[in-house]
Amino acid sequence: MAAAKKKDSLGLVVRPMRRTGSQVATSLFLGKPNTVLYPYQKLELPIGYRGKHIVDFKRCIGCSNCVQICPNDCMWMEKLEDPELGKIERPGVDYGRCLFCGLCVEICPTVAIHESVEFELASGERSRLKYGPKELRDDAFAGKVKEERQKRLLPILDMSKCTSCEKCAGECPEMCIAMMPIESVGRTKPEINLGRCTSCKKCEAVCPENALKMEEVYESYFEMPEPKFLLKMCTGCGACARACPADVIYMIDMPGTEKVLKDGKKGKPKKRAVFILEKCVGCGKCFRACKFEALEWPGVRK
Amino acid sequence: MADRGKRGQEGDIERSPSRIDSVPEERLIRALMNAFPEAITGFLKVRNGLVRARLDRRDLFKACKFLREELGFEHISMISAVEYDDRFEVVYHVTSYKDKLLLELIIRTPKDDPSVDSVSSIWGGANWQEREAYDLMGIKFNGHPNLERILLPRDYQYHPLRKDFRGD
Amino acid sequence: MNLFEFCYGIIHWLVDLVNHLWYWLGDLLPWWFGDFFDAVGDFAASQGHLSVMTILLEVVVVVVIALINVLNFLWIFRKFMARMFDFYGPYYVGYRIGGWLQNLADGIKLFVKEIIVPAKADKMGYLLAPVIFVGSSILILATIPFSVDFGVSTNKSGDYVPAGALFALAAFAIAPFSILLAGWASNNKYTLIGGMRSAAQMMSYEIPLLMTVASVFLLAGSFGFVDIVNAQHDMWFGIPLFIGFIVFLVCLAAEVEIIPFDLPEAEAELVEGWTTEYGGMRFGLFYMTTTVRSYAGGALATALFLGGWQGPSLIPDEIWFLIKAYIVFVVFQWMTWSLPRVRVDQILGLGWKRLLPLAIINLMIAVALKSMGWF
Amino acid sequence: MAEMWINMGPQHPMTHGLWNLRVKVDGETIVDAQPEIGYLHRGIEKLCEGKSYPQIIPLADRLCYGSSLTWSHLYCMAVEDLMRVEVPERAEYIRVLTIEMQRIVSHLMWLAAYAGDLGLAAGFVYTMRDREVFLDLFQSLTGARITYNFPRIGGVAHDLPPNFERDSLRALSYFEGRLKEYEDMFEGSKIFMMRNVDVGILRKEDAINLGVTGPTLRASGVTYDLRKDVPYSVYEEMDFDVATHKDCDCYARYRVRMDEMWESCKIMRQALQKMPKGKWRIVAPRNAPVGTGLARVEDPRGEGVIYVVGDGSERPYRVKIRSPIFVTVSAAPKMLIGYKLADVVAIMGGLDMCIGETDR
Repeated sequence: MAAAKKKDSLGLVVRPMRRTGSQVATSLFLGKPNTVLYPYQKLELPIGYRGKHIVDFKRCIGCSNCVQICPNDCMWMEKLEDPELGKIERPGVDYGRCLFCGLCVEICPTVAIHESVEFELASGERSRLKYGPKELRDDAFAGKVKEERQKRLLPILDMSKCTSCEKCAGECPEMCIAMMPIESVGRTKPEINLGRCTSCKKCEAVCPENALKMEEVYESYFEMPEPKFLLKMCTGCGACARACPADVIYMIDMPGTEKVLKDGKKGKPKKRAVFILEKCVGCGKCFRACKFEALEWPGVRK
Repeated sequence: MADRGKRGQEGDIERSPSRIDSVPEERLIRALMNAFPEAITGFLKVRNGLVRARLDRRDLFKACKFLREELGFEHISMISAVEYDDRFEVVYHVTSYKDKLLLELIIRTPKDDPSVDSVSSIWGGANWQEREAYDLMGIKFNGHPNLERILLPRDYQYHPLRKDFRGD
Repeated sequence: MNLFEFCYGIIHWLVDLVNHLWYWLGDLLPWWFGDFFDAVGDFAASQGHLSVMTILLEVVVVVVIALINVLNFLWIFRKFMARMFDFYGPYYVGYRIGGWLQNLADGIKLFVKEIIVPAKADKMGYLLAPVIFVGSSILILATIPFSVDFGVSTNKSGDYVPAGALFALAAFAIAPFSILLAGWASNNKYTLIGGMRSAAQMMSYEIPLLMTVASVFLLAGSFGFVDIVNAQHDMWFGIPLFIGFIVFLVCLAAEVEIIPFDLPEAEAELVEGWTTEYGGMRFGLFYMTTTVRSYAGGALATALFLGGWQGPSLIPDEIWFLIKAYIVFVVFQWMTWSLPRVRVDQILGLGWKRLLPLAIINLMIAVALKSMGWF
Repeated sequence: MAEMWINMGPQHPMTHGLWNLRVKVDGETIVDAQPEIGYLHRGIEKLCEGKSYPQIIPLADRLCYGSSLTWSHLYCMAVEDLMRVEVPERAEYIRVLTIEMQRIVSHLMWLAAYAGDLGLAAGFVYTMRDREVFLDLFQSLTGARITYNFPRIGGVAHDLPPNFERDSLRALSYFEGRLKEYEDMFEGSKIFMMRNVDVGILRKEDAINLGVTGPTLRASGVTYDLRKDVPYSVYEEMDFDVATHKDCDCYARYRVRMDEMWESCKIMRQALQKMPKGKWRIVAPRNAPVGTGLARVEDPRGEGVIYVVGDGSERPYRVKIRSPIFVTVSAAPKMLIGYKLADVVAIMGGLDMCIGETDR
């Protein structure tokens, strides 16, 4: 305000030139210019800069959530054969379309994908901008990324070991474990209210079969959809359990459904799927794998 | 948003004697009810400073003139057109600089005749916004001085924000 | 030995060499043919012909040196601008000499670009305009001597181009015509407005410019550069004619079209003004010529107001002259980058309402000084 | 010279984007003007209908390259209004901090472009250089320099990095010193004042009638700032003044924006000081209820409004974006007619055009 509308003739030339002149003097005698000589000097980028993606193959479970959240459809899942990990699916990124928005990093349930400080991705050909999973692989994150998301210790059920003894529900001090009956199986399974769990590990200690184990789970900021199971349509084929990347689905025998064979013996009982939804990452692979419309996905029709 | 609302209500209780008249939202609703008893329906004070009302489309021009000249709504913030299954809605957000009020006027038009009166002679700022609504949604504004496409090419045939428009 | 003697020696030696062959050839031929050969050879060896050829050679030498100098200027211009804007400037091309070769690289790049003539342009005018612009600008360089010994002179005694300063100013004033021509011939509204602005602008600054220069002529009593510089032996004209010097610099800025007064190519409103339709090497020539004119402006200011090549004889006169011209040039650039552009009506107002009265006052001061007998 | 139409645009140094200003000139004087837009229409409103709520946030960033964070913040506010999500207080403070930083960045870019328009090359470079200070801060906070994708429905993406408070206070004190220098450099220059004072006058009643908002409205003497008058986020807790000016000309617009930068510095300091501890983000629902959400913010360029209609699914039914510049451009002929051709750059530059949000 003070400098407003000065009416002296110095303002014509001298005052503006004083400002730039002092800059020349500063730049020449007191220091270096503000810029860097790019190809030879580079600025140090902060950790957390959103550049090229890196994928930790060991953490990644191949759930394809990153592919689904991508606003530009620039990611895809590629089937791979890895000597260490076997048959896996891992994401690839097309940098010709990538926005570098970081939503894939945020939604990843296991924090397996991250954006690194590498930014020199330009290429003369569009096809070279497609980076497959092998080019993105980097199994050591330490020091390269900032892991901001909180981990929580949560009791995760291994349904194949559970005997429905209900000891965990009795032990839980927060009363957050409820035994819910599994329809037409005649058993119950513990369902854990994750919001109230304090990670006290008592349920893990009390479980006689080691079916409840404390696992570290990353907190998610996204509300993910959960599959809705229709028992009537289920044929027990197990396609969903094979498709599930997070081991959420267990196939369990339904007692009393055994077919009586010709020789009077009982055959194998029918199976049904049981969902341990505490672990579910909401990817929808089971829904897509099911051929008998036994799974419903909120808001999506096949 | 909600805590703003709380704050406002506490203030209201303090000056309870002439409570209705000192609350600008209530004053606005009253004035409109008196002037257009039949045309305006569905009043709702959404939150402090935002009033929603539905208006019959025949009375739009009169109501807007009333708003501008009598109630001091000097600024038209936004004109948006929304397509529903059975109708178009043209939503006017009108601001009063003095009372710090935002009035949301919702006008319904049928699907086969999407037209409302133009308010660009009342608010100059409505001119381009009406052109935009015409361009993208195909709402006709009767009495608009220059109702031409504004964002899309002049010879474009579709109104892309309609739900039956496909990108290809 | 001055430049004339040097060039005269070269020309004389060359003519002698050729004439030896020539006469020998003439001897072989029949008598009537040989007589013709003799006549031509005599003409070639005559004083008049040698003088003309010498002057042409001098012009070439001075212009070439001045153009090499322009590379320096461009480099200083870019480096200075870079430092003012807090970056490095040319750096990699000619790494060891501070990026000096960058301009050469740019020139080569411009050379290989396609030559495009707009379809609806007036071809004649479009092609002629750069020739006039570049030619007239380089003509200025030929008239300005670097020192008593180094400049285009007409005889051994160092009698330089008579009325050289006047000639330089006249050559300076041709450019707006070519700008108008280019603007009109390009068949583009921006270039047309640019050309018109150039003409309008010339009206406003040319008169005060010439009036300040007139005061210098008055004090020096001559139109020639050497006499003017010699007259400043005791005191630079810039000191008694301080007002005139300022007016001269402002008008010169308008003349060379740098930023407070670069209306004909006002980048923000007229894209590139009158050069909009010129691309490739033509644009490169314009770019170079603008720098040539800046240098010529600096040289004129040096010769007319800053004592020319006069200075302590620690360093040669030519270097003195160049240093002064460089300083004026740098001040010009400094002004360019720190000032906004004025509007077209404002430059007219400035020219007629401010500069012209100041120029008249300056002329009166000069008359007073002359009549007091101080100069 | 007879009257003639000149197309200033779509490719023109004055436009700062892609639009076309057709001016009819008589010699150098403008007798008529017609802005034409639509060259950068990307159909963002339609695109939004095909994307889920979180996916639109990076898209909202692309509305304006100059102040991208303001737009994603505005979009998140509108969706929060639709979903009835309460944002944690720390997130609100981080948002205020970042949008004020974004306002400074945006105004600095405007100042740079404005200086460049007027031919003041040094002003262009210096302001762009000092903008980098804030871009570096943004980079350490969000990981990107221009399109941050930082606000989220129900909070912000990251907490402040460890040294952010120290760095931003340092940046602010550096910048405030620079701002003084700019004022000295711009207003101390007589030619700058000659180009600005009494150019592009937009009277108060015209400004109100034509729906002009933001600094342009405040430069016409109307004291209306959504941050003060309809406080959103935590602006109620902040102590700041609304910058206004009565001159109605280009200089007034320049002055209002400079004052807003000072006020933004003030707000940033307060936000840093009052920053509470706690969560910075909550889990937002995936699907929005049926209904409408509306949010208005004071964009660096004016009043930005987003109106979201939800239909119960994970995608919005309709998103309507009100861009301040869209309306302000329609008022351009009022300001232009009667001035010189060279004033076009001063007047249009003074409006701080951003075509990304205008055409959407």
